[in-house]
Amino acid sequence: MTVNPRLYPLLATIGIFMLAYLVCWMQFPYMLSTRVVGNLLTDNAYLGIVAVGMTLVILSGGIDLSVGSVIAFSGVFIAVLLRDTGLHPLAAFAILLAVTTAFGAAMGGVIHLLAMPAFIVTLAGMFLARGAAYMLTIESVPIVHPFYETLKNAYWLMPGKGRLTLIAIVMLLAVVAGALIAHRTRFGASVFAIGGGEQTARLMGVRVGATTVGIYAFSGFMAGLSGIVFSIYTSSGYPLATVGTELTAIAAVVIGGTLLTGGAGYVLGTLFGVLTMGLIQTYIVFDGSLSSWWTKIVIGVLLLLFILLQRGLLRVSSLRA
Amino acid sequence: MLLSIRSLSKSFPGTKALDAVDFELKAGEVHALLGENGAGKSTLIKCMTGAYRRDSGQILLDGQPVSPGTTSEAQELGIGTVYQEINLLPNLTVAQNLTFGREPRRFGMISSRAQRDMAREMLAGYGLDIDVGRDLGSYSVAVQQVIAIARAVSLSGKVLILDEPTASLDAAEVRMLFDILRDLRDRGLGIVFVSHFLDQVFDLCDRLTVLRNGCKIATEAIAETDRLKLIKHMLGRELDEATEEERRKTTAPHEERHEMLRFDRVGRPGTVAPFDLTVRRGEVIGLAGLLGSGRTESAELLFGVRAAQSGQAHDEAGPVDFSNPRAAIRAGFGFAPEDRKTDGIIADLSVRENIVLALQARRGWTHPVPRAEQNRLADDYIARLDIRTSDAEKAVGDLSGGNQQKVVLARWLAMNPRFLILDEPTRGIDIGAHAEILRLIHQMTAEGMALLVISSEFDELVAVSDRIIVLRDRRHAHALVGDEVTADAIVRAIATPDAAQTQTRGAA
Amino acid sequence: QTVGFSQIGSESGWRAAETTLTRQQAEERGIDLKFSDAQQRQENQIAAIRSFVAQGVDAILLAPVVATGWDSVLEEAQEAEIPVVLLDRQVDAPDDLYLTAVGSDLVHEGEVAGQWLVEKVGDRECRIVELQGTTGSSPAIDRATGFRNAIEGHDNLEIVRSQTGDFTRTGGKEVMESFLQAESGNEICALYAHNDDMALGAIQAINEAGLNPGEDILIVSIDAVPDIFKAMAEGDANATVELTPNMAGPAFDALEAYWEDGTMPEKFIQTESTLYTQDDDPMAEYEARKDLGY
Amino acid sequence: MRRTFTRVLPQLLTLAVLMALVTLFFPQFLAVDYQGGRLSGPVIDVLKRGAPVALLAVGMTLVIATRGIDLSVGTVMAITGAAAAWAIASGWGAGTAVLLALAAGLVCGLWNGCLVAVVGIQPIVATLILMTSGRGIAQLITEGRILTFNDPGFAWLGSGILAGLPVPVFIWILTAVAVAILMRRTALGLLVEAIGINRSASALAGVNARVLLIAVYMASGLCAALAGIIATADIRGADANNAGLWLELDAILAVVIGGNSLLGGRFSVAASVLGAMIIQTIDTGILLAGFPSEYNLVIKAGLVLIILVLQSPNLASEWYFLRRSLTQRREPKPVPSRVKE
Ligand SMILES: Nc1ncnc2c1ncn2[C@@H]1O[C@H](COP(=O)(O)OP(=O)(O)OP(=O)(O)O)[C@@H](O)[C@H]1O
Ligand SMILES: Nc1ncnc2c1ncn2[C@@H]1O[C@H](COP(=O)(O)OP(=O)(O)OP(=O)(O)O)[C@@H](O)[C@H]1O
Ligand SMILES: [Mg+2]
Ligand SMILES: [Mg+2]
Repeated sequence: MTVNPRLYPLLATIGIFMLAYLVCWMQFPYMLSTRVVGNLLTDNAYLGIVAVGMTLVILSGGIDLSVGSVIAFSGVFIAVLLRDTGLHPLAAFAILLAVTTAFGAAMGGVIHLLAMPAFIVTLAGMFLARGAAYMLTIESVPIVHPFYETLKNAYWLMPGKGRLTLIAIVMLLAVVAGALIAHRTRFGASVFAIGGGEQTARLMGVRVGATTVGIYAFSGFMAGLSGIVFSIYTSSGYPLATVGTELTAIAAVVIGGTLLTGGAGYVLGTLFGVLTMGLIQTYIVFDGSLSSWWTKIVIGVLLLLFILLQRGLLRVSSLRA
Repeated sequence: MLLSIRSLSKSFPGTKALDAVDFELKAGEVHALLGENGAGKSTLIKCMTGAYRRDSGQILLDGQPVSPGTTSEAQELGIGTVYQEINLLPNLTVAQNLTFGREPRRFGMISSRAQRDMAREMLAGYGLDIDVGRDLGSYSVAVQQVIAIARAVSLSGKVLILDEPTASLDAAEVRMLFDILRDLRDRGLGIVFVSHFLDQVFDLCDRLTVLRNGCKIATEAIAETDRLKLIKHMLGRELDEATEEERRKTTAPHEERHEMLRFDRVGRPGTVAPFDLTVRRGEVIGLAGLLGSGRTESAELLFGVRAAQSGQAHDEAGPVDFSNPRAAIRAGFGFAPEDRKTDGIIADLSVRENIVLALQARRGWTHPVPRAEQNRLADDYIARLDIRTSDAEKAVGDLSGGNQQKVVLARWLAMNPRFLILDEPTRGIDIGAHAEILRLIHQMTAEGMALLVISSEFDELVAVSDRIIVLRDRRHAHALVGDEVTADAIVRAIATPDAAQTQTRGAA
Repeated sequence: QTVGFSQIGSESGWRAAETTLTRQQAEERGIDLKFSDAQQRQENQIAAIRSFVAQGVDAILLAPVVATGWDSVLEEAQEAEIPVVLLDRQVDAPDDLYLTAVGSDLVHEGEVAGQWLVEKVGDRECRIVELQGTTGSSPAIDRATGFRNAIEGHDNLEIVRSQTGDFTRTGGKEVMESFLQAESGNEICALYAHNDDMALGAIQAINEAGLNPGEDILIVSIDAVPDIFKAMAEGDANATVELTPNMAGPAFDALEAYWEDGTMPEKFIQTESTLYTQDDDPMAEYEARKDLGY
Repeated sequence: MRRTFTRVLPQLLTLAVLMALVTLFFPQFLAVDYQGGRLSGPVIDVLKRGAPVALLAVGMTLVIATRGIDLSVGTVMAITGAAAAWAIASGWGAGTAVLLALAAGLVCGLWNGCLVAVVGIQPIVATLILMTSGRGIAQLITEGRILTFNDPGFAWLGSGILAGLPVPVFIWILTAVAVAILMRRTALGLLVEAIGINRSASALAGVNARVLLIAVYMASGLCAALAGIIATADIRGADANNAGLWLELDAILAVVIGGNSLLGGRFSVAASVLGAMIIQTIDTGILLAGFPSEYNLVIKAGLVLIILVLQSPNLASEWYFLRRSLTQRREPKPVPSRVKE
């Protein structure tokens, strides 16, 4: 059976991740413990969720720079809401998700109606969301609620003491949901179509406006969900949290094999992109000898290495085909 | 009346593209929409199908006023369309393109197996044997064109609109398409057909409407019109077709011409098998072959777009470097590519800037072409090639398809190359401009320029070429010289394969 | 012994000095230090601590980027019986989750600075401008609070303008320039900066505006980095409150005692917030500090 | 000249309105006084403080014209500043320090350009790599501390006075004028626009797209180096951690406020530097108006958004059709014909 060339970038991503894990494992045998695997999933849960939203945005040829700020805003919003009102966290979640989804939809609307580049609209969105977080509070607000305790302590103890936490499971579910939406619905098909060429998509009958609004609303929803997960992860809301997360998410999506120009990619690839970013972090912590500045340099170099490897693999496979 | 359009108008900044146009389409007819480049055919189609917002006018479908605001609304009304430039999405699979908007679903989710089945069903009858799970972009222009037609056909409950569907198809495919169209017509569909090939119009259509400068000139039954009358409608004047006959007689036999360039064993594995080519001053070499036979790729090798992995070139002065386009240009080559949208025009730049671009690139950035010189060149070629534009500062992307093609030609003529490669130079060009371009070819060769022309129209090739090379399966299989240069000979050369080899079409 | 150290990042010279001193201390005591730079991100710190736990280190040093949100990860460390020592900033978690916290009291620092100013100006009217740290960061919030506590009840002191300079020199300079425009320089009597870097930037701005920092405008700030002593020696700055970068020394002391026989240290080991003024031989202080990696 | 003026008219108007707005909140905004051989006043501050973003915007304009983006400029400022400070600290003198910084900027640009043009990595990702790791390189040079120096010559570049005005003002204006002339008096502008709109067609027409792309990123690196020199000279120290932090976003905003399309093609350097001044006016205005600092971001975001919306070409047509559809019956919506593929 021959492999469809469409799958090459995805396979390359997964292959490189496996290879990288192997290299890490040979250096630190402990890397293969369920504990490390569980940590990898839990620690990157919020990133994975937001990256799924980002994948759809990038598939449509857009970009969403606001997500990092939206995560911070979400945490602050929930924390303040729980502190100042007697709402149940679930109600707070519902309100928050409505707010962030509407925020995303509004950005999508501006992008479409005013034909403004997504980069700029979401950049303004990034300032706005963080500014809104500041206006709610400038301090970090702890979340104390019995329900949060339950959420925090919900995990499945894997053999070997690793924990598969609730938020990790939420992340995996988000990936599955994202994959189904992107690859198995008409909405997803429209997203790919817009990424392939907006004008063409329009002529093929895509409702570009509605789809654009939907895409950014989805990203806003995912950022809100990621904010919830992050607030569970840290039991607090902090307006300065997750600065620059949008760039990490974009990098993860790109490493996951999605083209930044839009129209080609897989949500599953994004999961591996996120895990790769997490692996780089873990490796650096395990190593523990890098100074602050070398940490930055090494992260950059590893990022470049992954991208080059991926391109190399793709070139080789396209030559063979 | 199935579809009637009353007094439809549309202006763009600086142009009145449609001026109170009426148009009527009956059920069960094929109606040709004709006109010069820039006459407004594509604009009319786009206004009809909701891709453009019209300024004024009425559209009636089955007597009911309709106003499709988006193309998807038009599709829901039963109007299927193949647009001229933009067809399908190269990043989606063939199946996704074909079923787009009507994907079969199970439990709300698209079932990709059912989708592929549906796609294969839609393609049945078009003689394409391709893997519908592959990206559309991996197939040739012709295959994509057939897929676009198949999609539009299946979308057209009542009306099917085809804007130059045959521009990149070869004769066999055109025949097959026509069979399908006749069948649809007999089933009561109304079909709008745009083409610059008048033979096809007379072969297929029942009635025709001619547009000129955005105005409707005439609607007539095919039976009541003839070629000359039609051309007169389109151009507003008679066309002088005599020149073509003249030429072959006036030029010297090609052996006596001065040899200018010699390519030895140029080739690239997986692209085109190594071939030799001798180019003489003032001669026209035609490249013939079926779609996918490697004509474009041969041209790309000669111009360095794809680096040749073997072979070299010589002229009197010694070896010639053609390893990349810039080197080839320095060596005096020129290349007007096949896909003008992605490889030819710079859409947002003006006509003037597009024309001087290559010249400027060769002179280097430190030696800007003076503005007066730029204006002179632009005005000169706008006049010589009859480029229809409001002025030289209009963005090329806003010109009609045929006029964009002329701008690309003008760019290379302005370079005055010694060896110019034209890949499908007359694709999408109207009959007046077609004659104009052939005349230009003659004029250029008379001044000593050598040409390599690729065309799917054998008659056109025969008309211009001194020599024709026939390609088959990515090999230069045959050369026809002198009296052998006839359309029949080409067809025969293509059809008699070297025993073992069989023709494959479609996926390369 | 292996100790994991989760540092916030390297956003300032002070932080770099803290890192340098921690490494030095570890080396002197023969401790294997695993260092992790979190690039200002709490999530990276949490991930790092979990990695330390997974690797089974003997103790963890944590300089928390923010006060909240550490409960669950600290619980995880506790379950693995790894003692955690907090450095220089407090957290908002039950104090049985960590061994001890070494640090200064940020509010107190602000108070020391404020008290100095109150004494210095006496009964004179004094219009104060304030250069705040990064909006939302705990030093910015606490140092602002402390300073306000100290000047409360002294009606002759008034904070007339307050704006963030993001803890940076450029920020300090730019914001000070706008203060000087907005309040017409001569009417400003004192500047309170949440860190020395901003004060140093502001000093340049004051100089360039043709005024005399240290005389026309009194300058008090916090941290005691080497450069501010140089400025004091030149008479450009008036006072600074020390925040020692040597948090690791007391932390390792506590850890070693704990490893040895399980001695539980105090829950909060407070470092001193010493006030330095121009009278404290600033040049000598500068020489003493300049090689600490600030 | 006429054409440039009509091109930048929207930006000039925006700037004027904005200045009027700031004057409402801070009446002395337009006051300028002259004493001790130098002009001073909020407007002069805007001109001076806007220098780094204006310089970055000049380079960024070229990069964006080729359909790219350069996220690394803020980091390059840090690297070049660190290099200059290091050179001075090692006793090499101001001249060498400036040359070293410029060279470092060029090298950074070359690196970005090669990743984009030769390796073929998408610009956002390619420059993201330098953006994250470059600050590490800068810290490596300064070893994490603020590397201070005392060289009056070098400091003059940041805070000196020439003919009554701060030196950085001259640096950014001269750079912008030089680049604009270079682009428009030679064919560079046309070639850069061509590769930005359609790279493959330009390459087929013989434009050396690869070299041009690299050159454009190098120009951006050079501009960032100038900005880095100014920032470093201004505080007489290289702050590797904070120099130029997030300034790339301001620079991109400036280019877009200048009416340049992020999709590449037509560009105007003059409009971009006006965009930078608009942003600086907002920043300075916020500082002068004296709002609490937690409002800074919201105010800035709000103003930027309003400016962009008002400048959006679609707004006019939307208005037109909205008004028409209120009077007439509903008509199909326009296809923005601007959006080309
Ligand atoms: N988006 C646009 N903006 C401005 N002018 C346009 C635009 N699209 C088309 N035009 C102009 O409208 C006129 C009609 O163009 P149209 O594409 O309809 O011609 P056509 O008959 O299809 O020609 P061809 O045979 O070359 O395809 C031309 O003069 C063209 O320049
Ligand atoms: N290695 C390949 N893999 C996939 N498709 C290929 C490959 N090589 C060529 N093709 C496709 O085959 C097509 C035919 O090649 P080429 O364009 O040279 O033929 P042509 O005779 O000029 O036909 P056309 O008239 O369609 O241009 C190419 O356009 C390309 O889409
Ligand atoms: Mg047309
Ligand atoms: Mg071809």
